[in-house]
Amino acid sequence: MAISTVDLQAAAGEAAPTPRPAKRQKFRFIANTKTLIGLIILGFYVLLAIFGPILSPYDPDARGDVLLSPPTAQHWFGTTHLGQDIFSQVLSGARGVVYVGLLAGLVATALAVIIGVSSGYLANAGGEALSALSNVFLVIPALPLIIIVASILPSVSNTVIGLVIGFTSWAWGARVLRAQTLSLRGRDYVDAAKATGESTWRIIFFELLPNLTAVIASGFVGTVIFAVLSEITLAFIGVSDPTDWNWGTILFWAQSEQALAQGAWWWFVPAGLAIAVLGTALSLINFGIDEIVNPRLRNAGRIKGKSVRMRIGFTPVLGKENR
Amino acid sequence: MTDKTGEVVLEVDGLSKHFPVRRKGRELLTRKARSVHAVDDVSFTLRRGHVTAMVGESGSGKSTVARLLAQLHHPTSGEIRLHGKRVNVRGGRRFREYVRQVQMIFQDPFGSLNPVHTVRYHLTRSLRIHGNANGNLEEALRELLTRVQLTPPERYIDKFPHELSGGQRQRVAIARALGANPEALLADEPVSMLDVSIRLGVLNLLRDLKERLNLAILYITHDIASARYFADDTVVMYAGWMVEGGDSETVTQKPAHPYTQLLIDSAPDPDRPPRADEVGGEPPSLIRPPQGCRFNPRCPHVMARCKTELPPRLEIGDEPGHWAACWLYADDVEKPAAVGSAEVAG
Amino acid sequence: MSYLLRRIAFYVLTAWAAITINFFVPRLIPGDPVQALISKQRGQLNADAIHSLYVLFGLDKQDPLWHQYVEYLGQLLRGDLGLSFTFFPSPVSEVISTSLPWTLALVGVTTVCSFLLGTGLGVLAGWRRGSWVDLVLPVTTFISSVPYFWFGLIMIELLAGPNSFFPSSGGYDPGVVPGWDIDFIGSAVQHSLLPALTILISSMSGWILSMRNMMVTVSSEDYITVAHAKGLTDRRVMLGYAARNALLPNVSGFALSLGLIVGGTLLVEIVFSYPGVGFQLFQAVGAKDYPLMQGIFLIITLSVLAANFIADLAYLVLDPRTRKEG
Amino acid sequence: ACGGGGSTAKGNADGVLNVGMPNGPQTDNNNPYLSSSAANSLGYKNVIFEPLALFNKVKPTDDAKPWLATKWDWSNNYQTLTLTVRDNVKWSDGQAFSADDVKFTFDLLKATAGLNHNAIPFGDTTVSGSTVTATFTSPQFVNEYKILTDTPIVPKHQWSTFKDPATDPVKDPVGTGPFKLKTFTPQTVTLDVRSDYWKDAPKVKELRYTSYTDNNAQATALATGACEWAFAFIPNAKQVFVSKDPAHNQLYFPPDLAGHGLWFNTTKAPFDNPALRQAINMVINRDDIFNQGESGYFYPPITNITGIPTPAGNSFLAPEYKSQDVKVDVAGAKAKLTGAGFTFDGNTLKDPTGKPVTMTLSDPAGWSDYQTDLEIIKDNVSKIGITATVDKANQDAWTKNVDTGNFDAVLHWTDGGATPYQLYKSIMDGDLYKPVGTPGVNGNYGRFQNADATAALKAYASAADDAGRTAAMNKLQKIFVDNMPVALTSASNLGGEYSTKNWTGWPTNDNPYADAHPTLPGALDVILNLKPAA
Amino acid sequence: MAEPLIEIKNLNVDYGLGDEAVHAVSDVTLTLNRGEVLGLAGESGSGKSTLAYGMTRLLPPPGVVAGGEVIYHDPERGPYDVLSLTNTELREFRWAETSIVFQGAMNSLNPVHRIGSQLTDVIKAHDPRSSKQARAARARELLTLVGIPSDRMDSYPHQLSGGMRQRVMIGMALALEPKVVIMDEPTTALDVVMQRQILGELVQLRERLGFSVLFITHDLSLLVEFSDRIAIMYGGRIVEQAPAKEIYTDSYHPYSAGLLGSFPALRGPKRELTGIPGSPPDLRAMPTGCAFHPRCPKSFEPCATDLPVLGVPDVTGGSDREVACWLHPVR
Ligand SMILES: Nc1ncnc2c1ncn2[C@@H]1O[C@H](COP(=O)(O)OP(=O)(O)OP(=O)(O)O)[C@@H](O)[C@H]1O
Ligand SMILES: Nc1ncnc2c1ncn2[C@@H]1O[C@H](COP(=O)(O)OP(=O)(O)OP(=O)(O)O)[C@@H](O)[C@H]1O
Ligand SMILES: [Mg+2]
Ligand SMILES: [Mg+2]
Repeated sequence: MAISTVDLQAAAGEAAPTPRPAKRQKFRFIANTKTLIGLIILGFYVLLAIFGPILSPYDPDARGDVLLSPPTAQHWFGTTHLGQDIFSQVLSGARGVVYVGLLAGLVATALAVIIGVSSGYLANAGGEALSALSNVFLVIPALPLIIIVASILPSVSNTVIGLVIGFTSWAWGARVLRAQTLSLRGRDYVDAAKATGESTWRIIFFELLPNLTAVIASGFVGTVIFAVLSEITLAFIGVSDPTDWNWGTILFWAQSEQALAQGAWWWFVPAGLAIAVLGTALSLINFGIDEIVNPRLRNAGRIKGKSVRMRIGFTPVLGKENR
Repeated sequence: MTDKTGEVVLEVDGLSKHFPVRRKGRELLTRKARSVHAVDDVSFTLRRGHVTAMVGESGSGKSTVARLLAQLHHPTSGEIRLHGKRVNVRGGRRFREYVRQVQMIFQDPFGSLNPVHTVRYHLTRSLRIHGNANGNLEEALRELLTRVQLTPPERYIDKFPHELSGGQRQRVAIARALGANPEALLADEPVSMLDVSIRLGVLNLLRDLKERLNLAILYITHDIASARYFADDTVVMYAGWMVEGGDSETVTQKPAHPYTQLLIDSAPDPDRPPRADEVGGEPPSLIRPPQGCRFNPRCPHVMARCKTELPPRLEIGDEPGHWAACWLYADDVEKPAAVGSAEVAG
Repeated sequence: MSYLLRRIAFYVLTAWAAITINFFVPRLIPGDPVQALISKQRGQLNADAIHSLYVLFGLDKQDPLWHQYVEYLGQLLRGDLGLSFTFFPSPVSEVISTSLPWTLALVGVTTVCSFLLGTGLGVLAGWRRGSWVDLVLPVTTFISSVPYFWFGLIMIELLAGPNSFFPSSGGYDPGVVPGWDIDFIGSAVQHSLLPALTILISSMSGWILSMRNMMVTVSSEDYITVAHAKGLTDRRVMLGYAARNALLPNVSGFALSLGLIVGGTLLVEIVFSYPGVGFQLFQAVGAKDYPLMQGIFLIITLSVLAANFIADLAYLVLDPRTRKEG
Repeated sequence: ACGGGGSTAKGNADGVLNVGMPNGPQTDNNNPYLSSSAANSLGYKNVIFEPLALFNKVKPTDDAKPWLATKWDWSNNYQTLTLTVRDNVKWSDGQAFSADDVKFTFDLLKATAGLNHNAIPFGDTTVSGSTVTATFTSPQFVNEYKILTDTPIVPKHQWSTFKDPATDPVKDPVGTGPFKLKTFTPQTVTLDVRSDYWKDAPKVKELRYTSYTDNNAQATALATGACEWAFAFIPNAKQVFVSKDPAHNQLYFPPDLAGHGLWFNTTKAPFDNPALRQAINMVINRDDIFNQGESGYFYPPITNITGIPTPAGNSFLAPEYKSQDVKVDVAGAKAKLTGAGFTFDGNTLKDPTGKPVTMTLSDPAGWSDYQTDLEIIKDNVSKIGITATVDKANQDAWTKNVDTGNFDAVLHWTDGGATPYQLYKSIMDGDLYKPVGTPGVNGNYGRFQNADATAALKAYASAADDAGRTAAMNKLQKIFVDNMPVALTSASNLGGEYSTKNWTGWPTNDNPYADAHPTLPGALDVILNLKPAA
Repeated sequence: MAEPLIEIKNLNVDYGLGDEAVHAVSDVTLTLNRGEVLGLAGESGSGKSTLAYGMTRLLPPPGVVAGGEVIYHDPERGPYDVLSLTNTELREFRWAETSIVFQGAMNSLNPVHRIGSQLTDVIKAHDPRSSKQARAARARELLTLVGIPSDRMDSYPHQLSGGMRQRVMIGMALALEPKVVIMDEPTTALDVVMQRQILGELVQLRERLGFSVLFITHDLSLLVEFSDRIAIMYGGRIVEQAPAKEIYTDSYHPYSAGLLGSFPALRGPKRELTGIPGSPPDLRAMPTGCAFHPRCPKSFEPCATDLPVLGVPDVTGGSDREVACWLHPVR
């Protein structure tokens, strides 16, 4: 009201260099506390993976004099039947677990996405072939196959384990994605993209994929957990990188020495919990994915510290004092 | 450039599309597959620098025709010719080659924009794919948006579809099709959600493009008045059939087919006192379309023949090129030869 | 009709590919059943026994691999799965038929329960996004990220014991003779509680997670708003509209997991000494018991394919848009 | 299996003995000659089918107890066996046992290579009355145990009806033993005592064999008392098992004449150097291996320098080695090495060519006791400047590597028998030698080549008298000590875990009348000796 | 006669919260009388849909109702504010009292349910005791009402044409015979015959059942023909409202006049269409004063600075007209 001279042109919005309206907050999903916590935990694990071996107070292999001792000031997580320091083993073991888990998760998710979405979208023989491929992989029981593959290979490194897990566990995700793609491919916007002249792979990756992110995200979380569990299971039944520690190796030793029966809970518990916390972190991160995936879910937020819960179908009414 | 005006871009000949209907338990035994006869024996041409309007009943197969032309559906029979060459592509490079020349604006802007992409993405893609970004993408984007009166462009460029009103979405869809710089544009009710003033702007824009770039436009609409103003030719569809065609002014001012007459009569007009006699009747089922002329159950002028024989296209004679598929205009002496060949669907 | 035929051909082809892989892959493992047996016995089997074992297993004459393969396919067509090495000379079919019911009962019931529970919780978690129900997910993921053998062992340690209600291993009490009587069934149920709980808890969060994510995606669709506008009860909107549409990926997942039931849950069966197929398979892999491995792979293959087929059909029923038209 | 306390309480009152083995679910197969049968893997074949005579494996030099044979004689340099079979023995289906059954059994094994698991070279067998005369194509001194004790006699009247005895599961086993099959489930097999057994009726009225899926389940069952007798490796058994009921839970693990040790690849430098092998043998801490790896009970340590387990093998020891025990002697080892041209570069051992000595110790990951042992050895050899790494190989890959000689050093077992012959044979027999890279070795995994050793082994097996055998055995010991192809660390055992809560009369270290392994023939003797606890 | 049914008072609707919020509807005051058809027209993007969804609290996030009241005069329970209903009350209120046809009607059907079941479940939700047959019969009746052969009951939405889907939604809106029907561009995909037929049906029904309609459309001729009163929105505000005929013959607000000058006539000679120059206002950076002034051919001083309020203009004639324009100062 105070401004009396208004540039008509500017008001019409023709020439006015209006500031780029509310630039998209790319990282706004971090604002979600749950996601933040998840990211922090994951970051912590990644740090452990990088620095764990350096941080460990003892050589995880080194035998000590204190056999099977409960946690003490010297040995935070106690010792094994050979007097090895379990805390050091857990620290050193993080690398293998995180590396294998993420590697396998990425490989499997990538394969699942590529094969699943393509086989769902392509209505031709190629699609059928891909779908057959995923069926074949689906029927080959993963764990025995991993055991078998691992035993064929001359040496089993973490990379190999990760790849093997990744290459054997994508089929499930592919199948689910395929099914979901089948129902997406009839959407108008897919047709529209096609009619615009998008190439098939672009439609798959840029039109369909973002709409599948929810499925992919849960698939990824699932696969990483599955990969970590597989790795640990493998180590538990004796297939692991011989030069490296991972939590499965710890559990392997604990189990073969019957730690629980001996009352050596400290040998058994930390590794299991560490895995569980990793899984939880991933599922916490998943919460933030909603908002990346679905632009319509963004913005639900707070106004001056007071949180307003946006609910579809029940639009919030702000109290008059908010105006 | 201009000398190309009138050149046929797309030609449709005897196009039909039947959608199979799923049989349910009991019907599985009878083994007779049913289908929706969405489009039957449709023929017309799109010429450079011409706008062909397609009006008609809701559900009469207009969108299906557009989708067939865009190669998103594949015809049950009949053919589509682009520059005289028959096309039936299902994907790949040939398909992209085709869409470079033929673009489609979808009827439903709520469905045809990908909810996860911004306006910028949609438009950028269309520009990029067809190599129309030419250096300054930002500039091209701004220009596209300004063309469809989404101004200031900055305000819309980074929005997601759900943040736009219906009309705004429709304009994004138009802009997307324009970004490809096609030869033929299939516009399926492109302006139905725009207010009249913007609608006018957009139609003027299309007309301008048509004239400058020799665009061939198929303009599907329910707004017959706009067809009159904007289109050179108009065809009328009823229950999957083309029932009348001719230049727009004639079809709208001197409709020949009883359905067209009904259509024109029904158009809202504030100047005209509301009529008392509403023509009733229900649109026909496309699964079991009526025998003979599909309009016969509702037609005020129905004759015995209408119930058995399918009328061929008959010249009206008042204006060149004006025709209607109605026995009213049959010269009784010469029995149309086409009747025999037109299969009576049932 | 031709669609159905095409599908059948497709499945037959897939089955053949899977069977072929299942035939060759195990044979790539170095070693043979006899060596495996000797290693397993670690010296308790005299070196002299080796020859007799080769003769016994029919491994003394070296058929070319492709020959064995053709023979195997022929056997399969005749419905003969061969003789198991580990349980020589019991036919593979017999070995499997003693362990399959256990697995089917334990894993089958728990899979169904876990799917129902998980999906139900997922529906809630997705629907009430942003409320306290969000907590369900991290908590269940926490539990399910625990390796389930670990979880099982801890449960045995904590819950099972000499005087506990929960037995720590086996499928039924040693004294009980299997049969359809109350004693046996009671004992079988009692023995299945802990393993079932382990599987349930550790597999549920997957369902929750995927269901929740789909719910979140679906709940921003227009038709949900319309459903609200229609004044339908919250339950109806949640179940009939949102969940119904969000269910699709989970349904195919579920069908798949039904197919995997017969594969058993290896480690749970190992940890709880449960007499199921998973354990059998594990043993077979260790013992290079090709016929048994192949037999188990075969039933897994067939049931997964069947489940897949069901998943396809379920999708057709559940999602009209995926039906092929035109 | 080990359900609540119920089954434990029942134990004695009903005369039930609960036996367990950690062998996984079983199929209904009672063929005593198939190692895959339930009868074999749980061991109940021993109480159904009986041997001709029963040797005590714990004291291999003791005379055997006559069983189905009342007496036997070897002649023709152990190539002819003359037996007299017991009369008044009845098969469990009521038919009389006769010499024909013995002949039938021998002929069956001769004709069916698949069943002849001890590879006994049977010749012709004849019967006259209750006397059986069996011939063999080579001297059988070293196989006496296998023929007399490890050859269960089967009924002709039943087995001759089998189409293919080698693949017959013998669903309805008929034997001369004190028990007969009552019920079979994949998890538990129950046997009833026979009323018409030819010896005194056993006190145990019912035997219940439970198959646990693995050692852990087995250990739990033992600890809870659900299982009263088993053979399984229990880490820290003292705490996990014994301490649960110190008064009753017993470990009885007498050594056998078979060993476990670190096999060197004797063709591969620098392990082809006996001095290095001897030095390594000198630094291995067998006590740690016994106490940490083998939980202080499972595989008793081999202390004698000859690698012969004691006390079982005491009588075979050559006088010069009788009291030569290996002790950890780092200084001595170093001296030995430097004497042989090795050098020390600081803490690193270098071989005579100047290369640092490193070694990869490998064993399958699943064998946790071996793995622990390797960790200990790795630690031990570092004392003499050797850098070792432990490779937890996949079992199949490992088996293949051992088979083709592709390794530095592995922990592996040897064969065993009633004399140290089998042990030495499997280590040093040149006839078993296959060059590195050639698979199919059956012993001599270390690719040891020594003509003297091969000759001595032959001499032992075919010696005409004890003196000849003693000479050959002493020679073998000397060759072994001088070459140390395997650093033997532990003896095999014949033991078991048992509980005296309900049953007493078990063999003990003080009264080692039999071995205590539920699946070995001695089990029969043990079961017949059990009495209800007071 | 003019008995108010819904009174919207100073309704404000925003997208987003705090400073980033877009004020899509500002200070709208509008009354829907019992039994009348109120047409709402206006610029595309001017907030018509937002107003309709805002007053029924159906805005998708991040939409929020930032203030105002929506008083519903319930014939039985007396007036109450829809904006302060609890969720349960709101659910009961919906469809039974106010039904709504969404703008994207073609998209607002659930793709996995047959249209028949989508029709019946709303009946079931509000009248759980009705029999299944009765519901099916009602659904069939509704489909016929909107000109869809009842053999399409078992079709899935994707098997219907755009117009058919719209008609299904219209039919659904009438299912419970509500007091208010809000229709947001319900006939964009309908041919004029069908449109006329359905609207005719609607008008008849309205006369019989006495409900009111809030009709949003861009088709002014349609509005003039079918509605009693028309309100014109521009930039989030109502700029004019008047009886239908009057606005057509004599509109006060220059924007309304511009609109009327833009639509093509079907009959008679083709006339020159003028359109409205300039472009729609930016809701984030609204011009001061009258939002239309930058495009207004008649703008003068106060327009640029002072916001004209909606009120009965100071001219002779009916007092049932309101306009927000400095040309027609409020009486
Ligand atoms: N989520 C959102 N965030 C920001 N702005 C939004 C959002 N949704 C809608 N808008 C803006 O609010 C304004 C009003 O939208 P609305 O849908 O009410 O328009 P309308 O009058 O119905 O237009 P149309 O006739 O084109 O449907 C539009 O300018 C639109 O850009
Ligand atoms: N996938 C399909 N399966 C079955 N029937 C279909 C399918 N798509 C369209 N139809 C049917 O085809 C007919 C023509 O539909 P189309 O969408 O072309 O109509 P339209 O002329 O565009 O109508 P509107 O003006 O209402 O959009 C309709 O009856 C419709 O139900
Ligand atoms: Mg259409
Ligand atoms: Mg709108």
